[in-house]
Amino acid sequence: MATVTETGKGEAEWEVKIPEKKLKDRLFFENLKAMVIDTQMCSRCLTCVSICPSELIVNEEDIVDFPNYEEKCLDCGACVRVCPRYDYKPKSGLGDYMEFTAGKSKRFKGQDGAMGTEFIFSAIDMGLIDRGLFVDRDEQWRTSVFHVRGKEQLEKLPLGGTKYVFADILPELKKAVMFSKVGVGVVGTPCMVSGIRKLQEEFPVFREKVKLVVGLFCTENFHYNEVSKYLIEKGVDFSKLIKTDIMKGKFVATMTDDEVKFKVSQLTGILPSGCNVCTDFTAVESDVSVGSVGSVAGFSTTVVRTEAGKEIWDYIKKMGNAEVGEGKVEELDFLINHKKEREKNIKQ
Amino acid sequence: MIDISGLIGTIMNNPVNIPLLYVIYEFLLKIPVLGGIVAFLLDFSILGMPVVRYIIGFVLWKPFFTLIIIPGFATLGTMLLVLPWLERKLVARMQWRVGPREIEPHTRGSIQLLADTLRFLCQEVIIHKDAHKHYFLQFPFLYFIPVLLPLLFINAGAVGHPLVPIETPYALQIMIGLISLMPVFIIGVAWASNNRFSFIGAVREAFMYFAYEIPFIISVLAMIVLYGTSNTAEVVSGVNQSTWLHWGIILNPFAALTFFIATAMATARLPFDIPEADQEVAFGPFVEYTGIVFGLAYIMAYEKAYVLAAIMTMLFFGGGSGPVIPYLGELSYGIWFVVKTLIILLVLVNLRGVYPRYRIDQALSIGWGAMLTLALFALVWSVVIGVII
Amino acid sequence: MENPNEHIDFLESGPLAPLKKWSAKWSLWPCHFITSCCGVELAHAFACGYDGERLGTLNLGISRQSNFIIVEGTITRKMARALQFVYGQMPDPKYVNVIGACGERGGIFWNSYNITHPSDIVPVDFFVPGCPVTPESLLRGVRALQDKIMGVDKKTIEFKKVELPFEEKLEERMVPTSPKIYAPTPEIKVDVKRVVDWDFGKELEHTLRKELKGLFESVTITGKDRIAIRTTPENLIEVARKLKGQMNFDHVKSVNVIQVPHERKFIVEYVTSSYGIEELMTVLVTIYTEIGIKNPKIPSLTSVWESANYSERELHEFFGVWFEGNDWMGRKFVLAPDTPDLPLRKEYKIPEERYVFEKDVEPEFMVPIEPPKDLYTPIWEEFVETAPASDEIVVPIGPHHPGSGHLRVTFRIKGDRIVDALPEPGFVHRSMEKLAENKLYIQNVPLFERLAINDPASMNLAYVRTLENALDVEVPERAKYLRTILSELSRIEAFYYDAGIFSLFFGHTTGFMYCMAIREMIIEPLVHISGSRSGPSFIVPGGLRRDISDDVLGMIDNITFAIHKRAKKFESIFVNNPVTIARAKGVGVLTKEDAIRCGMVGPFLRASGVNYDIRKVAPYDAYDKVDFEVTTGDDGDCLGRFLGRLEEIRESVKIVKQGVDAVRDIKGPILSEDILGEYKEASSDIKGSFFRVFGNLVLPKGEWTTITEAARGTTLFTINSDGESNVPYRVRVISPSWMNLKGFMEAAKGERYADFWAVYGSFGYFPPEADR
Amino acid sequence: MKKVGTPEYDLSDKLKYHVSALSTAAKEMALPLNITTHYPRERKRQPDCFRGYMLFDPERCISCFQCSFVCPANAIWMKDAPSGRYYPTVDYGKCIFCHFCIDSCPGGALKTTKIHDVAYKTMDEMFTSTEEMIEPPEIIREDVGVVDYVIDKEDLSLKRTKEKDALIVDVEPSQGVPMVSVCVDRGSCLACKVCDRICESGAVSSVVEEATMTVKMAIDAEKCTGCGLCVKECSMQILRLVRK
Repeated sequence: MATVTETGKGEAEWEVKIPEKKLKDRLFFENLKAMVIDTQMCSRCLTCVSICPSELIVNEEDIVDFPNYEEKCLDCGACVRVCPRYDYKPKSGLGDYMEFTAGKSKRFKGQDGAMGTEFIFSAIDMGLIDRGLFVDRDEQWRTSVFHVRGKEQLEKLPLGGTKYVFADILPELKKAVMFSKVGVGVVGTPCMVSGIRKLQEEFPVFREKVKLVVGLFCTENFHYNEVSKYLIEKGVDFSKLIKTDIMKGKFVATMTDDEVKFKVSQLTGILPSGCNVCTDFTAVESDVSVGSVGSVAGFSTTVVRTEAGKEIWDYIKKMGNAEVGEGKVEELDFLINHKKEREKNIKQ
Repeated sequence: MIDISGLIGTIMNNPVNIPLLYVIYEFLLKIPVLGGIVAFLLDFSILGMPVVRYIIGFVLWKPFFTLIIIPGFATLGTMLLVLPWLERKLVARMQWRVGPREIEPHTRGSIQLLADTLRFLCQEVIIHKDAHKHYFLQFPFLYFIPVLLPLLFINAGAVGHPLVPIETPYALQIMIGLISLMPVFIIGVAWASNNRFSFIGAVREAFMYFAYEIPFIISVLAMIVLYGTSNTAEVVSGVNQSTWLHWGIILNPFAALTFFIATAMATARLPFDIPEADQEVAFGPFVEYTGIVFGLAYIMAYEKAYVLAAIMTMLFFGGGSGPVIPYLGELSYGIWFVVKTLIILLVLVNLRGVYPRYRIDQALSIGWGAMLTLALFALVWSVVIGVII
Repeated sequence: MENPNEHIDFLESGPLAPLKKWSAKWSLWPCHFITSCCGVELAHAFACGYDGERLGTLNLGISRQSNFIIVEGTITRKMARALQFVYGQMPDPKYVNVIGACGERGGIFWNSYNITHPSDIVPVDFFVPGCPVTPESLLRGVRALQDKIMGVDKKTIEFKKVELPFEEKLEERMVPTSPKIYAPTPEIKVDVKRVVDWDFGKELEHTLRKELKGLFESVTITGKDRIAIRTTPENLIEVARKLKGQMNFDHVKSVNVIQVPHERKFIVEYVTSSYGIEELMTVLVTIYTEIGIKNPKIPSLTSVWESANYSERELHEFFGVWFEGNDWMGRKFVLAPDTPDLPLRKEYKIPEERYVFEKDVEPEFMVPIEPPKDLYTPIWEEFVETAPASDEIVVPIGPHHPGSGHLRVTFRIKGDRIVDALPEPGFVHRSMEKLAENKLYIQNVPLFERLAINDPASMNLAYVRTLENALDVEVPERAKYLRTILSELSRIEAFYYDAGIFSLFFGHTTGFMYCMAIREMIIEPLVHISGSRSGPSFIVPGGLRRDISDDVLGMIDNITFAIHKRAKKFESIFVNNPVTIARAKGVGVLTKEDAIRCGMVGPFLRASGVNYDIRKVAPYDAYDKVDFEVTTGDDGDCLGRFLGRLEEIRESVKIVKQGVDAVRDIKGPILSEDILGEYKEASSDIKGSFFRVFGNLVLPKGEWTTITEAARGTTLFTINSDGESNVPYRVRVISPSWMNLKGFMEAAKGERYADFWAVYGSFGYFPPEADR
Repeated sequence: MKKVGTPEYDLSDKLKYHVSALSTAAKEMALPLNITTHYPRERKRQPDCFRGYMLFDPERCISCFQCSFVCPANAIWMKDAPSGRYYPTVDYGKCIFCHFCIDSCPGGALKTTKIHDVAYKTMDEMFTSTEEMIEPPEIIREDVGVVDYVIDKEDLSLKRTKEKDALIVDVEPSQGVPMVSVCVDRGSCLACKVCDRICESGAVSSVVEEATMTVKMAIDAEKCTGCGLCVKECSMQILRLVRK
């Protein structure tokens, strides 16, 4: 139907503040490129891609790129405004939390407790949000983003579980926000969480619409091309692959008939540069952090941090959607410290 | 030795009597210069023979005149040019439209058929690879024989003034025999085409043939019985009367009806165009024919209709009888004959606008049932009427 | 090289050349090669309204004897073979005119996967624009060709170029993007629960739960008269048996497959209803189940409901879903051999629209690069091979046959009896369902109207009602009546077209002409209303495009009286003609049981004795306010079906009369305010605000099914919306002719060969409508 | 419910109907109810709302692209004129004459004519550029008369007049509803200036002040034609159309 609001609402003149350019007389994208991408700081959270009104993309080598930016860049500065690494303030530790616990969803089956999924769907059930963003994978474990509105959508999907591969969640976030009438819930890695917070800081639309951000415990993440090549070398058959995990310093790829194990340190060669400077393991800025470390097998460690997260966690408990377990804070220490060590990699 | 003078004598002594020609001749003689030329031409002679007079005489020689002019080829030709056009115009009129026109708006498109014929003539003739090549081409031409030969026996004259090329006591029998041959060639045509639809069409033609042929023959037989002769020259004057009250249709309407329906069946006009039903078997036997060969087949149906309508005029409508038009002499009979034939033809072809098509089994049951009964009744009726008269 | 035409060169350049040209000019005999909906206008051009025969063009049945093809619109991949074949059969010199936008750059079907360009297949002399073309432009094409034959080179239209205003050069502007919005990974829900005031529904839901205990996963009321049952593939057939046996759901109205690739599943649904029990007549029960996208197999319900048979075959081709138990799996039914595989899957993309002219960028058209090699899609081999053994012959009819239209039926004939008839639809399959997924909701209005161009308003209404149903729009009173009038006029139009074709199949051209004359009379007010003869696209969601003046209403009123004079003539010359009666009476009998078994719809169902008319059962628009009677018959033969429809024409005239009387007293808007929103000025004429009002329609999430009584019967539209995109996710159209095909073939079996055309005509089978 | 049975005919009925069919035919042959329009020599008069070829008035065009967007056959493509504005072109090889475009045109720049009887030799000719749509084209006309259908309560009859029908209709172009674009959420503005760059009437302005690093955005309600392109293209969807 006709897209018309009531007469009189809205304004004809307004001002927008744009950030300072560190490199004067250059386009904002050139700034971003010089300060973040070329300095290997980029975490590939894709917040910039999400907000760009023009054609900022992720290129074939999994690097943020803007082909033909001389002509196409509108020089609005949005990318610089939202980039969490442009003015990098590294966060680390366990962060503030309201409750440290563990859970196991009764409705969903995941690698561990499937609590990320549970949080999103409980929020949908509560009417807090009308969609969540999930990561789907195809047979080759290539990722794609999935907007979920109801749990029937997931029935025939191999969702859930850790992928250790970058997913382009945030570029879809703007779409989801624009389509959403109520709110959006997102599951993402710590860098994405930072990006979303930055978006929310800058733009009221995101503040209004993004109601739930579930952070995942993250040690590192890999580019699909590199990691898949490496895994194939190691003898992993993607068509049989069931799950991947990092346990006790070892990368474990479980297949239907086989298991491939090797030391994580072997992967340092292909570790993306952005992760090298990332110190956040527990997604400090999220509403709820979820991860496998810190609880018994089959359960997900759940760190409830904000009011919104608490509300949903209470709802989950009330409805009995999940078994409540016990979280052990001390088990996280090793990895938290391990990531904190990366602070030294930051060259300012 | 051929007796040339005797032959010439025979020819010159048997002319068609048209007084108008003498009137014209005398009128021409009165015009100063032209009269001289005409007189000179008529008197012009080689080796003592007035050639021009002989030529005129030959043309007016009755057997020749009847074969070539009325009711022969010239009439047939005109009929063939006019009839399809008239059919199209009249059916169009019945259907609230106009019919062919823009080709020559002033004459209401009367030369439409000329254009169609020329187009067929100039078109490629395709002999498809599955056809029996020789028969495929020969049969349509052989088809001419049974269609054209009956012309020799048609009498366009009236009581005492026969206008017939060949007078023979077996004229009607020969004509029926020839007409009965036609379906054979149609079936031949269909067989040579080697096509599913022409096959079905041929089967239908064969079935129809038997269904209409017997009532047809019996109805003619009834008239022969009634008139007591089968000589076409005498048939029209069979009961020796010339008023319309003694036309065959009054004396034996049952035979007339049978004959008319049989004509519709034989010429495959609606409601009996079953062998050629274009919606069902796509022109049946003629489905594979192209260009002028199809044109021939298309024209042939009208020739057949002309022959049958002529027989009908002779048998049931008093042939050429009618009031004598002054100055035209014997030609007036011929004109009456043509007019009657044309009216019958028009009724026949315009049935297309009135009736849908019967199914083959229904047509057969009409043929073997109603028509046969009617024909037999007509035969009995003829005997009764004949006895009374 | 030797000139093969040496001996006929005198015709090309000699003294006889002008004669040849002249004769060809005035004797262009088009062969009866009906390819799509423009055939309706072709009929008008050669009927009494315009009478193309005046120009010497006589429509002839057979390619061998004609020299001119008028390609009437869409040439699908299947039809392309026939076109090439027919053109090859014709003797030289031969000419081709293409009429209708579909035959040129594709028209509204330009990005369809199944159409080709006739100009790639045969040399074309003239293109005539229009969709459908008017008879006048068709004749203009013939005139232009006549001029061309005579060597006159004249353009039929001469444009004057005018310089565009140039004040100042604007700086380079951005170009807008497509207005279409596709939701990312949409949620497709078949059973969105809705609260409706429907007591019987609750009762029925309860009964269903009881009857199907243990077999279903959920039973949901999805709207008034709509219930969805979710079950598993294993239980599907048992649920169907129970529904049929215990609950008397005796036919399938629609079979549908929805592919949700991002959710890795197919949703397979059967929409069933009942002709047997009066309360259930309006109720549509959807049984659906979900199957994985890999190796999709599901038991066929043909054994329970035979009416699902052809739809299952079709969906098998479209989606690759394997219906176990249907004997046609793995074969082609609707599509041509060279149509892309599984075209309705979402992975198969059709070209996107372009909005900005770019030089040197040829738009991508989906046409086969080479003309097809094999001329026909093969007939089922067993069908042919076993024929000689039982002394039968195989006769294929169509798609180019003077009495076939664009359908191919292969007969096995023993003696003169049809033993078996194998239909082959799809010669006009223009892939409407796929195209609809790529057009805005409003753009689909003209698309679906082209289902049956001789019954446009009904098709238009059927689609628009689905949108209104979903958007919950109440149509203003005046518009309701006007829509009823339009739909009834369209019904009369369609029935007279069918009656004309019926008489033509009996070789009765006069009957055909009389019908076309009456149609011409009815088309006249339609032109005055909408400006288009047979593609009005006049009914839009919420009402009509503009108001109808009193003059036109008066004209319609006059027609309701004037129609009788000519109708009476038609009756005495064709309907009561003893030959017609002999041909049609007792032929092609479809008993009540057979009709229900085959899922017949519309007048053809009623002729077999089922009292089912959606206008009465579930009235829409103003049908509950007008007085009319449903026409049924007991005989179920060709004559019964024909006379029944003639009786319905009388009822329709009655409705139109009442409608005109009523609408004169009702003043007010003709467009609903619900849909107009801010643009209230447009309530009597949408001019100026059309796109603003309708451009961004978004249907609420869920599945929307409506049934509408079009002229030839129930038209079912199922639209699946994700609630976010402004294009439908999936549209399923079940047109009446498609549902009637099964019964049509059943009725033809056992009859004589010549009776096939009586049966064909009596079913009013319109291939463009069936093939979609 | 009405039952329609197939009648039983006996011989007398059959004869009666034979006679009635034949007599109807004879009657029609004598006094036909002819309704034929002799097309090339005369035309049928079409109503003013007839959907035919379209004419275009560049003065009224606001380059809103709506005609192109709404075209179900995608026959209308916008082409940039020398002035940089975008004007519609029509491909009559695709056009289905639904005239959704004319109904959509908010400025009334497109209007219909009664021209429809046209034939082309090639498909390329069918593409009609903007320049060709401004002045009425000339078509071959062989008509000397015009036919009106007169429908009264008795029958349809034809009224023939010796005159040339005017093919160009003069209808009042629609004014449309005057709209203007406004911003409803200034905080979410990216200052990407897409609205400025897409606006052809120059109503949207964006001024970058380097000193304070602010962008001043403004929509001039006077200049704004309400084409709605900025609303459609705004990536943050913060613009709306409201009544002027």
